[in-house]
Amino acid sequence: EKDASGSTAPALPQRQLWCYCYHHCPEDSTNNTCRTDGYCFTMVDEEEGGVPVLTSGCLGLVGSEFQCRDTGNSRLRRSLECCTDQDYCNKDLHPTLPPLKTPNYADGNIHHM
Amino acid sequence: TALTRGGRSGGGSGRRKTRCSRRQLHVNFKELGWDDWIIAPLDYEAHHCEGVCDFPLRSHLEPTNHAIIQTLMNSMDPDSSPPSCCVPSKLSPISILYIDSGNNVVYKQYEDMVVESCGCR
Amino acid sequence: TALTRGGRSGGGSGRRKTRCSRRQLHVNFKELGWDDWIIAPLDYEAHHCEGVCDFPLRSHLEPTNHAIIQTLMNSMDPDSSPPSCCVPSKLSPISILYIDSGNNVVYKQYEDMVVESCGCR
Repeated sequence: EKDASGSTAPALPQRQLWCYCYHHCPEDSTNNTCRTDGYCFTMVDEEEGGVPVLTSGCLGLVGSEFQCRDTGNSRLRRSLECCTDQDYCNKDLHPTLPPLKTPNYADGNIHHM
Repeated sequence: TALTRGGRSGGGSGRRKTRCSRRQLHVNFKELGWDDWIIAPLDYEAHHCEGVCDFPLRSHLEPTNHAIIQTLMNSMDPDSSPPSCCVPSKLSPISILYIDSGNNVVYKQYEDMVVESCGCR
Repeated sequence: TALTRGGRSGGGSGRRKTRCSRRQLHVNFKELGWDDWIIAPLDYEAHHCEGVCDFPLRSHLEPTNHAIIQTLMNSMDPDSSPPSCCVPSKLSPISILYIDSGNNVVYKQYEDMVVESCGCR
């Protein structure tokens, strides 16, 4: 079942799952696919220059509770979604970048000229 | 800005990050000055691991839970810790024919001499 | 110039290189935003490994043959390969009490969460 940034702990899949992978596929990968005992993912993240980049691939079962949840506090904006319900399920994942964090000014410190 | 697929950055001149992978490293025992005790082979391909380990750590890099958490912490605050490091995750031996200190010719298997795969640790 | 003991370089202003060793890394699950599923602990000391792996690689860093050869090659020609990397050589687990996707409270041991020792690989 799809797991966004969300609060649900991913179920434990047993079989090997095929996923689409774009950018940094395993060396022995063919046709942009990879295989894992864990999850497929798709992620959109913001490069230093602010350009959003889409990547996808395979995450292992070890540490999937951590990686699939990600952290909402990374320095650069990103959004990652995991899935495990069927082969190539990450083809149907379309994460979107979280809104920009507005810097919080200390109250009363802003002097309107 | 339009989403770009795959490339670290779209059409721009963005620097492309090379991720953790196995690279070449040709070892020449003669250049190391070891041809006075090593008979054969006098060189071999050892490979080495190089590249960034950034979030998320893919399954083929076989990250430990610690490497995943360290990578997450680094992405939150780069000063808290370095990212995890790209190192050999699987190595294989080679056999070497050499002359030992007693002037005997010996044929011995040396473990962990060739990188078979790389991972983030 | 006179030989000196211990210091990276003699009396000069030479920068002292910090060698591969275990450092602190305090992980706060709340700061990571995981206090919505992790009940306890909400933080723990994970440590991390950092520092240079230079020649000769000391025994406590448990270098592989490949790490030794890579370090030698790097000292001969830094462009041929990076030095070996300071990474965890021994890790230990911690247990975490959390709420799973079925809303059950679960107590599970997570392997490889705490660095016990570092090595050059």
